[in-house]
Amino acid sequence: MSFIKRYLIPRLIQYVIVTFLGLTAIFLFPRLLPVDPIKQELVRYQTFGVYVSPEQQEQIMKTLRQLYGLEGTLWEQYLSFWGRLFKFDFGPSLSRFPTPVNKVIGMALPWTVGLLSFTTIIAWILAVIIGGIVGYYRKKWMEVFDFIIMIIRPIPYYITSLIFLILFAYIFPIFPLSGGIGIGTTLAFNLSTILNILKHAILPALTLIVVGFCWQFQSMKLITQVAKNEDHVIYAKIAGISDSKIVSNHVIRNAMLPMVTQLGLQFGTIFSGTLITEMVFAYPGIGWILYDSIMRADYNLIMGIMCISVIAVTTSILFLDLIYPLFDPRVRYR
Amino acid sequence: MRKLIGLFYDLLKDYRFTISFIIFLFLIILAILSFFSPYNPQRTYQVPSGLPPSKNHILGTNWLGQDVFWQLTFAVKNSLTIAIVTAFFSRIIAVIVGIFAGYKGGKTDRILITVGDTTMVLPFLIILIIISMILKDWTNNFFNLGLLLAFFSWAWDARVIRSQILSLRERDFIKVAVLSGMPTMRIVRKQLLPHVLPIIFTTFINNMSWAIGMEITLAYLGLGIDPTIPTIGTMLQTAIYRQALFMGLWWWLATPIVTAILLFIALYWLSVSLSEYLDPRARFQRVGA
Amino acid sequence: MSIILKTENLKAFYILKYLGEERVIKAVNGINLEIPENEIYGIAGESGCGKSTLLKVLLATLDPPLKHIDGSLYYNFDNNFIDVLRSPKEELKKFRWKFISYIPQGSMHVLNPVKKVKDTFLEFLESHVKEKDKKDYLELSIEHLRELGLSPETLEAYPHQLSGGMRQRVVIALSTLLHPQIILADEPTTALDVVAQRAVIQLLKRIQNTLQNTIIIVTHDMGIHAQITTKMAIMYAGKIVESASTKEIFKNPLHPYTKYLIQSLPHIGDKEPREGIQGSPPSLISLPPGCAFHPRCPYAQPICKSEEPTLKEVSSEHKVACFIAS
Amino acid sequence: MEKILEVKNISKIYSVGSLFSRIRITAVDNVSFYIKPAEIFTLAGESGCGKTTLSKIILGFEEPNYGEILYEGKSTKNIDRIEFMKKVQGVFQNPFESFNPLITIEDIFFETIYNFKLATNKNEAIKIIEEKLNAVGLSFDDIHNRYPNELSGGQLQRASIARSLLTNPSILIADEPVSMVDASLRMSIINLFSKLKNQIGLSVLYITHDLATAYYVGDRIAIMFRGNIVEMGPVNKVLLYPKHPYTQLLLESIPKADPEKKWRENVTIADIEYTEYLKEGCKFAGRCSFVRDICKKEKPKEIMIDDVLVRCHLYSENKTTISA
Amino acid sequence: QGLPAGIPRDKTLILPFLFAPLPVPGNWNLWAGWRAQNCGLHQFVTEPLWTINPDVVKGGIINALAAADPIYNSDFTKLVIKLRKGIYWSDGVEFTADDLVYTIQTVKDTEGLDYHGAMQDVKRVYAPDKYTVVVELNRPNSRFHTFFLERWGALRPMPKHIFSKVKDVLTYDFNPPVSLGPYVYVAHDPAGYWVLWKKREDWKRTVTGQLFGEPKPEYVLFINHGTPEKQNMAMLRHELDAIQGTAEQMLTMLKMSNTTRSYRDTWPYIDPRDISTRGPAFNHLVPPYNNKDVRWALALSIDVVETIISTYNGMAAMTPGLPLVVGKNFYDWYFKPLKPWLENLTLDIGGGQKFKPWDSKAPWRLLEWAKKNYKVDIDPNNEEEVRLTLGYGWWKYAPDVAEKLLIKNGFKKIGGKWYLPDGKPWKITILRGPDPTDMANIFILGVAEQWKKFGIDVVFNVTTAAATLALNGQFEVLNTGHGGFAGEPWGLHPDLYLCFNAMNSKYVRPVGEPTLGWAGRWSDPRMDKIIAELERTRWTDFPKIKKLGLEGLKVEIEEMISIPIINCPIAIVFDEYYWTNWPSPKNDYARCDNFTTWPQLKYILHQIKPTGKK
Ligand SMILES: Nc1ncnc2c1ncn2[C@@H]1O[C@H](COP(=O)(O)OP(=O)(O)OP(=O)(O)O)[C@@H](O)[C@H]1O
Ligand SMILES: Nc1ncnc2c1ncn2[C@@H]1O[C@H](COP(=O)(O)OP(=O)(O)OP(=O)(O)O)[C@@H](O)[C@H]1O
Ligand SMILES: [Mg+2]
Ligand SMILES: [Mg+2]
Repeated sequence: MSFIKRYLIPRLIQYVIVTFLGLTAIFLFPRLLPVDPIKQELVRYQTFGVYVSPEQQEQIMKTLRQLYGLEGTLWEQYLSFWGRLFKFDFGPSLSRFPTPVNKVIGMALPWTVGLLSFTTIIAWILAVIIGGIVGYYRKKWMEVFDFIIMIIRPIPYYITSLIFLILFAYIFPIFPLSGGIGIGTTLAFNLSTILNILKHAILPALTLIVVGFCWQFQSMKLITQVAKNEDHVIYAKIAGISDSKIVSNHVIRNAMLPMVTQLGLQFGTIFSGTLITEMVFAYPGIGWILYDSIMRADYNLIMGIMCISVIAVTTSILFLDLIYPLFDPRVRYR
Repeated sequence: MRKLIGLFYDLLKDYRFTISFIIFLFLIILAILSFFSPYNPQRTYQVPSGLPPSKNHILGTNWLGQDVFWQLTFAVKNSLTIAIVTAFFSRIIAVIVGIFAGYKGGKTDRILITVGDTTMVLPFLIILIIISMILKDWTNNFFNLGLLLAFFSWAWDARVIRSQILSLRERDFIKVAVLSGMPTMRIVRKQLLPHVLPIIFTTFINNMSWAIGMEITLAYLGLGIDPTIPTIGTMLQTAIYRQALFMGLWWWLATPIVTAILLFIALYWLSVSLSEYLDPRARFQRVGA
Repeated sequence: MSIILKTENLKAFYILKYLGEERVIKAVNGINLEIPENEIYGIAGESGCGKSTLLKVLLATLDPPLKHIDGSLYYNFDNNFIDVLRSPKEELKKFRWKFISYIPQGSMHVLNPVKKVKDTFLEFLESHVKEKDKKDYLELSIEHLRELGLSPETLEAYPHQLSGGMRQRVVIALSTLLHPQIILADEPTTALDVVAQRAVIQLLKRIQNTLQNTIIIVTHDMGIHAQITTKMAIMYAGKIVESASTKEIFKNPLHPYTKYLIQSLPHIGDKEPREGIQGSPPSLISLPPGCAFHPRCPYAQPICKSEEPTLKEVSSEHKVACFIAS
Repeated sequence: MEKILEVKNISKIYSVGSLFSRIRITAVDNVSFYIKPAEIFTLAGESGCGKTTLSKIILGFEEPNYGEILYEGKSTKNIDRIEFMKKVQGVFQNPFESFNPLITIEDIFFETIYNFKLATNKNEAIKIIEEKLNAVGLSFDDIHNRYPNELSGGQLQRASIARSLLTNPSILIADEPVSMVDASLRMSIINLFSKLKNQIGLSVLYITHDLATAYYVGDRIAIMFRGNIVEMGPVNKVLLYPKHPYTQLLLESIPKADPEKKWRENVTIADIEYTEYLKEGCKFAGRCSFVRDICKKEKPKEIMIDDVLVRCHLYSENKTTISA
Repeated sequence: QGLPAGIPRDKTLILPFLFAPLPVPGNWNLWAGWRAQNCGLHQFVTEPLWTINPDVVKGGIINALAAADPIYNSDFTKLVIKLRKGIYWSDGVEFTADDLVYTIQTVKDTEGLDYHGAMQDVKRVYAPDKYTVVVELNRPNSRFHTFFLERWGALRPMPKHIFSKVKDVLTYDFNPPVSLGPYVYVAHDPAGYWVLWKKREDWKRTVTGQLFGEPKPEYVLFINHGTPEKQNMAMLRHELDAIQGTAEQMLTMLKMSNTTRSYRDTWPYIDPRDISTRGPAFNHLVPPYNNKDVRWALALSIDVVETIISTYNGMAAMTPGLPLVVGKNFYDWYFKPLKPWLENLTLDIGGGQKFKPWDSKAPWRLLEWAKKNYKVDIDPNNEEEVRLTLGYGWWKYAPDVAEKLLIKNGFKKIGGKWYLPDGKPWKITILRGPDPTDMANIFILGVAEQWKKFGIDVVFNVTTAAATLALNGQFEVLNTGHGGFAGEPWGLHPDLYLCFNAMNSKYVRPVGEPTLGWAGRWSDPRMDKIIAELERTRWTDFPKIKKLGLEGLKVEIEEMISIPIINCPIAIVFDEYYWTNWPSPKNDYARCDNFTTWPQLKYILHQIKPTGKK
């Protein structure tokens, strides 16, 4: 069928190529790091005061090199990387040896994905709606709102989160200072645990939403300002269609289209985007683990996480591309 | 030239442009002042530490015995340098890629856009961290850090430019240019470039604020530039890590934050007012009477 | 025969600022019009003379940079003349579409590309009609569409799936949805081929026949005026230079410009050389002094260069603004 | 019989369609015609029938799926692009679009001269430009240092024609050159074409849907419908004695600039364009008042009646059939 | 808020957890790979055989699981370990010699386990009875037992009854862990930011219980709040009982809350007695730092008092020698005998001139300054108190002498800037890590400032790869954290073998290759001799150990192999809201950082007292 030939296949090919290139880049980058995972490990023993005698050190280096699978040429390692990737096995984490990478990721990923998919989507929806409205009406109080957003947006993210923390965890101690789950609580599937988790997620989520919202709000507003001068909008206005309908049916509906693509890319920040959140809120997640693994040159873990990241992003873009025709009937025709 | 002055005069009627222009001017003056600083920005314990703003130290001094005002002048200069280098080089890449992908189409288009897409799907903050580690000595210099940031910020704008070019390509005057025997390169340079100039301009400004933001984030993580070199990011990082907030040295913390906000507002308003002004539709409407 | 809409010395200019200087485009520059009920009223004139602007003003939708400068516009609403341009904006809303509707220039692009035609119809209905009457109106509009040769499938289509002529007709159908007393049609057929154009024009005519209302149609195609309008006005550089019944205009054009318009049209079966009008239309920013047409007028007299002719009645209902003709 | 440009069995297929059902439309379907030196050949037809596509193919902006274009008997594929453009130039519909709004008008004139190496220095170039501008009733001063928005549409269209004449082409492809020009200026451009034909022996492919002007200046005319030429011949035969029902409808639909002569009956048009492209037999069958069964099943063949070519089943029984 | 119902705040001690988050939350197998141990893991789960005494004043080594000192045979090839009786794992199984034998054997046999390398020396290990373990060695080693001697880390016994049933000891997660210490695991954060422990009901059957009695808190919670601001907020909310951080953080907390206090009530607040030093170290393979005169010149161009004041508000104790930490024991063992030698130490500064660099009075100058700015209650006449609080003394601030030393070596000073003998401007590149709150990184700023003042350009190479680069010798000047390899002595035992051994000439590697010894790549035949001598010296032979130590220190100091400046200060704040009786100079039962990271925590928990506040 020519839909498959013309629409699906090219996109799938593009998807495969981009994913392939992305994964290759991910294989190569960490190996260029000036940090050596084994030496890094050794130094950690020393820094934390575990005395390692020189003889012992030599032994550790030899054993670790073997255990970490860091032998062989780059090319051999690259081939075995693909081999393992297809089995979805990234080997043991080097810095958290001998825990398998999959396990490390498995423990952290749900938190990140949970927090981020929620906040990304909420921020996006809010931005689309409010950005559309503000972009369209431009009333006085909206200008004020716009101005506030403009001021909040550039504030470095960790300052924003710190302010939230001081406000809602210190001055008004409504929310916990840190963590993803209450102290002494073990993970279980019951109402009180879920509530507990939600309570801990509110502040991080709030900051992520505020920051995400501010960014997207402004692009939505700009898109709207262009969209509201489109012929069909002016026509609807002349025809006496109420403003609220114009905003919802014409302006937001149409300006949303480029925002859909942005949403896809937004998912790309999931993995790097939570790093600072996790640092500030001591929140569980993959960001810190990734950061830490870079610092320790934990190739396997870096690759594991980044592979998931790349695959998640390309897949979500592919997905959005495939459902894009639902949003834009013109694409269906082309 | 007269036209330029006229354009400027006209832009000044937009309050956003005026305000942002004044802020910008102010920051540039700050940056220039750095050349007259009585203190070496990387030296510490030059003045008594932790003094609140006063006549001698208009923005007070920090815990490291540095005059916050004079630190700021360097920070502004350095951050702007990074931002401008980033914006400049990423624009060059974006324009070349965008125009060629859009104008040549076909294979060229697909290859360039694929490369661009690839850089977009990589978790770039992470890659940035990795690269800034790999190229440690190399990124210890504003210019190189700018180049590095540039490498990660061209793809999206290249796409925007490409789509513009795609629609321009279909317009009759390009056909006329082809019929007048113009070679591709000249068509690109003479016929297409002027049309994408407004986008280049506004994305330049947006890219600048992105670069400043990235520098701040990298500094927070202790990456990027040598932390003893003042930039808005490193100033902020030191203030935060050295407990300026709890020590009550608010001037130390507030200075980089307020400067960052001012700078972002200026850049944002500049970009908005310019893009409104340079919007081809608006522009042709204005000219064509 | 009563007047449904009239203007008195109506002036609306585009005021633009560019490079620090102000430019005033006198697009509607002292228009006096009286449009009777139950007519198809044509306005002709060449591109850029202010026709579309005039329609925008008649519709009372003046958005910057277009500014109302002077004069008045009256709607005859239930036998009251309402000074529309001086009424509050909210009040104007109730005239829209119910009293006066509009077919914009380039209607090909006025339908929301991401919505089905049906949804646009429903939206228009919901905005103007109370909930309970909605169904009747929807039926009516389907009826309309059918009459206009549009199958119900059209309602299910997206705008881009329709041909240009089709979209134009959908927009026409939209404009007649609430049976307005006045329909303003701005070049409803440009960009259509002759067959589609014919279909659209015939449709408009039929609509007028059924509704017995007034359609003001703007086009530079004299053929169309000849085909459907009953009265018409000729516009030149923001002003009405001649107005009369259509037959009168074609039979006895008085203004030199009108004469050119009619005589320069070639006909099939007639290869006799014809000349276009010399020169080009004046810029609306800097109009020549006196009669705006004088630089191109072969009959120009000294007075034409210094004084502005006003619209004067030469015979019943035939008015012309020319020193030579009157 | 001399042919300066020959369009031979050109077909262009676009594919359009929805997510799940893509269709191919034949925008230009096996079209053949030729143009003689010093001839104004008109290509007319409703909108969307493939006229612009054809002109793009001739000018080399689109690749045809089938067929070829011959210039003086040589396939364009074998002619150097620059050489070809020297001989075949184009004029476009919208004069405002034909010039880059950000560049002075004279610039593209100098570009043409420079790229085709028509002059060795600037003065010589200005002389050539002046000459061509004079031919269209403008002077160099009119365009010197001016931007497109500073000229009127009529002036621009003349300038656009003047530019295309710079290389001394032997044929001009003019795609609806007057449809965007003011009514009062239209005639002067039309007259310009016949003047150029008579004075310098220029051929023009005049694409329009304005049959009155086609009759006024044209020598021969081809009527296109949905990608096919349905009738082709000298203007006074085709337009005065139309044979194809579609030509008849077209002629009848021209609004007569005379309030006394009004249309009689109503016409129908197709609502969704591509459905007509998909028709198997005669594509006009759905709207033809003379429609018969065969029309819906079989494509009509080309028939020559004297020097007029018709593609209609009405004429197929008693006349000689020329294979397509 | 914070604690769940059923865990009363007043019975819970909440301590910071410094190296958070846990790399693998839920994995308590501290024998395999690095685990963040200070979350309670090495405090409560394990017991060492021997440990250094948390009581710095008393000092010495405590016999923990071992009942006595190690017993070596004469040629150090056989070691007998006597074990304490009546110690039980938290699951009720008795701890016996089998556990220790199993541990040594398993570590020896399993690649990837910590101390696997060290245990290769073991020929045979067996238990002649339930409470005795005999280790036979392949080669003489008088320090073998130190692998089991806990300072910060050690090889501690595994529960045989659990590990022997496990298929793969390496990947086993030991969850939930079984303790030898007085507390047992309750719950942990899935993100690894907190771990909660509960007192064992049978705490009497632990070493702690036997030696020190009942620990006071019912629960101990280790928590990390992420950033320092959040620690502060937590303490202000009384959700954290101790904070160890930067000097600023300490001052902030003292100012912001009236229930907080530090080790001292008045300036300098800090506890100066960590067992590591801070200061720049040189790469002895890179000129001009391979030149002793240059190193001395760099030392003499530092005004130590000014440096300490500017970076730490004077709140640090100065020390002139690399492993010479500031503490009562070291004062007696090494500083006192060293003092006359220091006073007579003479440098040849060229032109026949001599210079005595030792500045015995530096701490008093610091004190003078402090008195002008702070309330101070240090008796200037009590020499020992001054030296143990503010340091032993340092080198004179003598830029003029430094100048002479440099000029003697061909350096030139033009326009206030120094040029290398080859005519190039002198630019020192200091390798350091990125963490701006790291004491070493704060302190080095002050040092750099001194050198800049002296006319040398200083730049930093700030990189997260600092550790690797240091190991590879890819640096000129290094900002040492713990003195690199050679830094930390046992502290409470005079043996300096492990410090000196790192400087063994056999470990020096060229730049680019990772060294097995000290990153600075210094070596000296005199030192090699001392090392060999120490290897032959019994661990308990204090006089000989001290004599050799003193000799080594003299060599190091004379050679100025690196410039240690301060003893790492412990900037700590305690909240007295729920718990009091934290260590103070008058109640000096432990070094303060035992409350934050050290495994000896379990031995001092009986000292703190609940306030009874709810
Ligand atoms: N939004 C606008 N801003 C500035 N000038 C405008 C605007 N719209 C129209 N004009 C100018 O006003 C004049 C009259 O324009 P208008 O569209 O009314 O002409 P028209 O007679 O409808 O022409 P056409 O036949 O091309 O539709 C023109 O010179 C045009 O350039
Ligand atoms: N790039 C394209 N992709 C798909 N379809 C196309 C494309 N270009 C043209 N078509 C279709 O081919 C057909 C012929 O188009 P073309 O522009 O040649 O018509 P035309 O005769 O020039 O019409 P008009 O009178 O409106 O200019 C139309 O149905 C059009 O929709
Ligand atoms: Mg108009
Ligand atoms: Mg066309």
